[in-house]
Amino acid sequence: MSSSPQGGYAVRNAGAHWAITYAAMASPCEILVHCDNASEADEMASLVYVETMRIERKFSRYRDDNIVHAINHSDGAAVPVDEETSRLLRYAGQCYELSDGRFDITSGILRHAWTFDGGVVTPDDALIEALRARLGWQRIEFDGAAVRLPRGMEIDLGGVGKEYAADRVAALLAKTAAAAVLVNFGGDIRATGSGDGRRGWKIGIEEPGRENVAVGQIEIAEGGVATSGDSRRFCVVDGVRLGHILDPRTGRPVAGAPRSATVIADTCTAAGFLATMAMLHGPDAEAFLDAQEVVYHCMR
Amino acid sequence: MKRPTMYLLLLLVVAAMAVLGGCASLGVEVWERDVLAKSEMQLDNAAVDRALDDHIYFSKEGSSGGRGFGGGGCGCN
Amino acid sequence: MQLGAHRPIRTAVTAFTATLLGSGTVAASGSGKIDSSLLIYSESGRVKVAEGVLDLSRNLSERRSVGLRLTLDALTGASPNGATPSNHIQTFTGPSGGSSYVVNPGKTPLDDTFSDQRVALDGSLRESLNRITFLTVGGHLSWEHDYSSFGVNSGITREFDRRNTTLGVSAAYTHDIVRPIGGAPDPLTSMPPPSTTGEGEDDGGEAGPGEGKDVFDVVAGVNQILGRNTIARLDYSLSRSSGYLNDPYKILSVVQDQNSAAPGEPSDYVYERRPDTRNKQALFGELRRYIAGSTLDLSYRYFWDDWGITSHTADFFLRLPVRGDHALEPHFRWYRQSEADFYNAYLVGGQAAPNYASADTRLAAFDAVTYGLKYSLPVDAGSRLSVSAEYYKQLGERGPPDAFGVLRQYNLFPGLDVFMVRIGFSHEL
Amino acid sequence: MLLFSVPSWVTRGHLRFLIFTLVTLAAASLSPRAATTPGAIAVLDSLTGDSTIVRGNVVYVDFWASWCVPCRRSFPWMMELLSKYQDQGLQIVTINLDRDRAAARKFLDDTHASLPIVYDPAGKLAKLYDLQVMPTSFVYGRDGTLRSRQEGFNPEETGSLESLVRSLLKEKPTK
Repeated sequence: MSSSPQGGYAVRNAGAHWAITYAAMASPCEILVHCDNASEADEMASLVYVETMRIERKFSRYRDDNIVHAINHSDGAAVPVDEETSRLLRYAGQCYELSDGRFDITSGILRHAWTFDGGVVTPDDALIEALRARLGWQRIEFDGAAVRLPRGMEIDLGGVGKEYAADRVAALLAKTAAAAVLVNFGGDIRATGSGDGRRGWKIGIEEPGRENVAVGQIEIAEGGVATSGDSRRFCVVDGVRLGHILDPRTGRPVAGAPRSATVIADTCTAAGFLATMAMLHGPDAEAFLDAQEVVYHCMR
Repeated sequence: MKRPTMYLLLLLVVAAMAVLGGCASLGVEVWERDVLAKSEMQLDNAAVDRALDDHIYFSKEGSSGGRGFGGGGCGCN
Repeated sequence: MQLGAHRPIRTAVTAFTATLLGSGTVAASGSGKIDSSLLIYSESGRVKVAEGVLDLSRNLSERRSVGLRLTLDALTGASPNGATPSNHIQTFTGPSGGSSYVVNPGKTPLDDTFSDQRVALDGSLRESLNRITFLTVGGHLSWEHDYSSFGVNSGITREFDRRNTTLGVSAAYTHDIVRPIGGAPDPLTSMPPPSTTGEGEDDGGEAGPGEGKDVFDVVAGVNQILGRNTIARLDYSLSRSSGYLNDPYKILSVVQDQNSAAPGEPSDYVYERRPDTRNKQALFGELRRYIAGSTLDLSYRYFWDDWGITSHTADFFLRLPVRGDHALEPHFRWYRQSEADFYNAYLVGGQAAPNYASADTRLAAFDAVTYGLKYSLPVDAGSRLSVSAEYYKQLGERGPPDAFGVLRQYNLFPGLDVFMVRIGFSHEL
Repeated sequence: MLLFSVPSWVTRGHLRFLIFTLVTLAAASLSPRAATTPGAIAVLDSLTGDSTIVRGNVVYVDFWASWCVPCRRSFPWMMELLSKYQDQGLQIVTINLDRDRAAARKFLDDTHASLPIVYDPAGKLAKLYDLQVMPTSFVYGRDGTLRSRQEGFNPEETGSLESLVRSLLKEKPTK
């Protein structure tokens, strides 16, 4: 997660709506709003830009001045957390339980054992085992007010942060403006406010590897869309192509997963979790999503 | 002053006893508090306004006070 | 409910994300409230007050909440000093003794040397002992340059009969210290004439050690739900004050008698004297009813004390919903009080001096009315803004029936016309 | 009140009044709780029209209304509870007591709730269950007997309620 150092946002009129664009959380961010004039759009732009940057600063793993850094460098000591961080950690714990340990915000350290640049790799089993001994949400002590990580462990909220930011920004705009809003943070999407009989937003789905070529289209009025999977990030082990989704229970990439899974749910955060869960189910991704009775799109 | 005071006290006590004695027709069930749960039906909903009023009238009139505590509400928790 | 090999987790995910995002009103569980208000108070030709209130309440846990209220006000302008109008120019000594002010013929004597700032802090802690019993303890502090006050209070309420009835008692103790400018004057002695004041302090100008006043209050009351749309309450309160109860800045004119050369013209001014105890009691009844979207509130207070004052206060509020969540609230208040036993618009020279005497119009008989209109609207989720305007007017007797001479020419009740504007903002945390 | 010594000016009448109030407050705290209603589950059974929901399962019955703030806070927790234990045989039935059905729907939209609902706008079930507080919930064991009556919703007490549900789920289903 990093933003352009100079920062800033752009606002332009895009026909029926206004488009606010900026770069944040390593993604292009675009927000479409229905409003009357440029000054109103600009007001909203500064609001959402500030909120996005706030969330990025607060939860980025790449900074040394935030709560995530404090927790990861606490050296075994308990770190008191604010209410928002507490809610995120609680949510992360619930996801861990719900996924039977597949979704784990402590699994980020496995990146030391894998490189997903499309090359052929030979897994370092000893390193994987050593890293696996240093992860596991169940080993974290968290009582809602403070969190204590055993030495050597790390948390990474990157798997939740972008979707959370999209939902937060959409909620912020829904509070200030009644008009319809579409928030798109690099493919993590949240739409609000057009549930009043107005037509929904049309969202194109890109084919992995071919940006700007839509292979499908979905329409949502209210809800979230998120995609898990990145066609450019994979490795080849014993001639098998493995995507970058790591299963913390094995320390290895999930075999047989789709190249990407796109899920529509009530919120972007829920969609993101279900999409990631689908990927973690490997060959059963579609069966898992069928059981959730959600609209989805998996690419293989 | 002493006599009327005693009668008024007695009146209040009798009123309180009548209420406590279970005048079953008074009052509503806890699930019938939809209206009473509204903020404008809370007797202390304009506490700051009343405090300002009290301060004004206290400094301009010979009598003051008399208003007690809030109550009623939604019957929740 | 099992479908195939995969457990449906969507319900749970929806619930978890709803909690995470605080969506809906799940997070709006009432963790606290901010209430703020600004009052501009303006008497025509006299006192002007600006008063701000900031009130914070916060739930610390399921059972405990705290409240903190800060009040700031600033007062400037003139106030009647209690003396009667005259056909001649009157000169009075200012409270500090080092200054004087002049009142033109025929005018109600006003002391325009007033200017004061007040800071008050109130704190309270409310704890539920169980679901239906609540204990409150609180404290109060306030400072002015010539007056300070501190107090403690505690109360308990308990609900009965399926929570239809709430009974409560509370008690408060307040200790006030008055440090009049120039010291507390000796009651019923003459105001020092302005001519004797030199550069230094005169004998009354020394700041005294401060006079104390203790107030003990008890309130007992019952709240009763009368129906699905109606709630009522009845409170009885008892208040006992003792100590320095005089207003050190109020005087009485001692006028020349009917047979003198200038009947009714002042020959002297003396400081007022009130009893050093006061027992006040009040019965307060209130009825609030919800009628098809509107809320009607009627209340009545009967007040009596051992100074001989009885009063009736009737308040009427009607909250009318306007489109959206806006509301319009007309207000009407009517007030009538009788005079204190020792109220005298003036004293007559040569007659036996009474034990107690005050010409403070707050102790006179008068009627008062208030008309008000308030408009409130939501400005954001959980926030409301309100603006109100009120007009308050006091109407009293011109003078006692036995007024004579020059006193008959003038209205001895100074009257009061006040215009108030209030802006309020409240926000649910 | 007892923090203060009684000053001499307090007349006997005042004292009598205060003592009366305090004694009444104390006496009321000693009165016994109303007994819970037997057989109510059968009524619920017939109302939901689906006896399979109730029989052999642990049933959590929750009375709520849209205007009740603690009820709002209880919904996410109930949904979490259901998602954790429904495959072990937990059923949750919520009974809505709103007069205004639209207000209830808005509440459900706001909380994203998807729990079974019985509408009881006239409060017949609430009367039968002798509700004293909103919300109130009842937990029935697999044998259909009432095991717990929970008055109000307090997030601090959800842990013990969850362990109760867990222990009831471990009981043997009876036919």
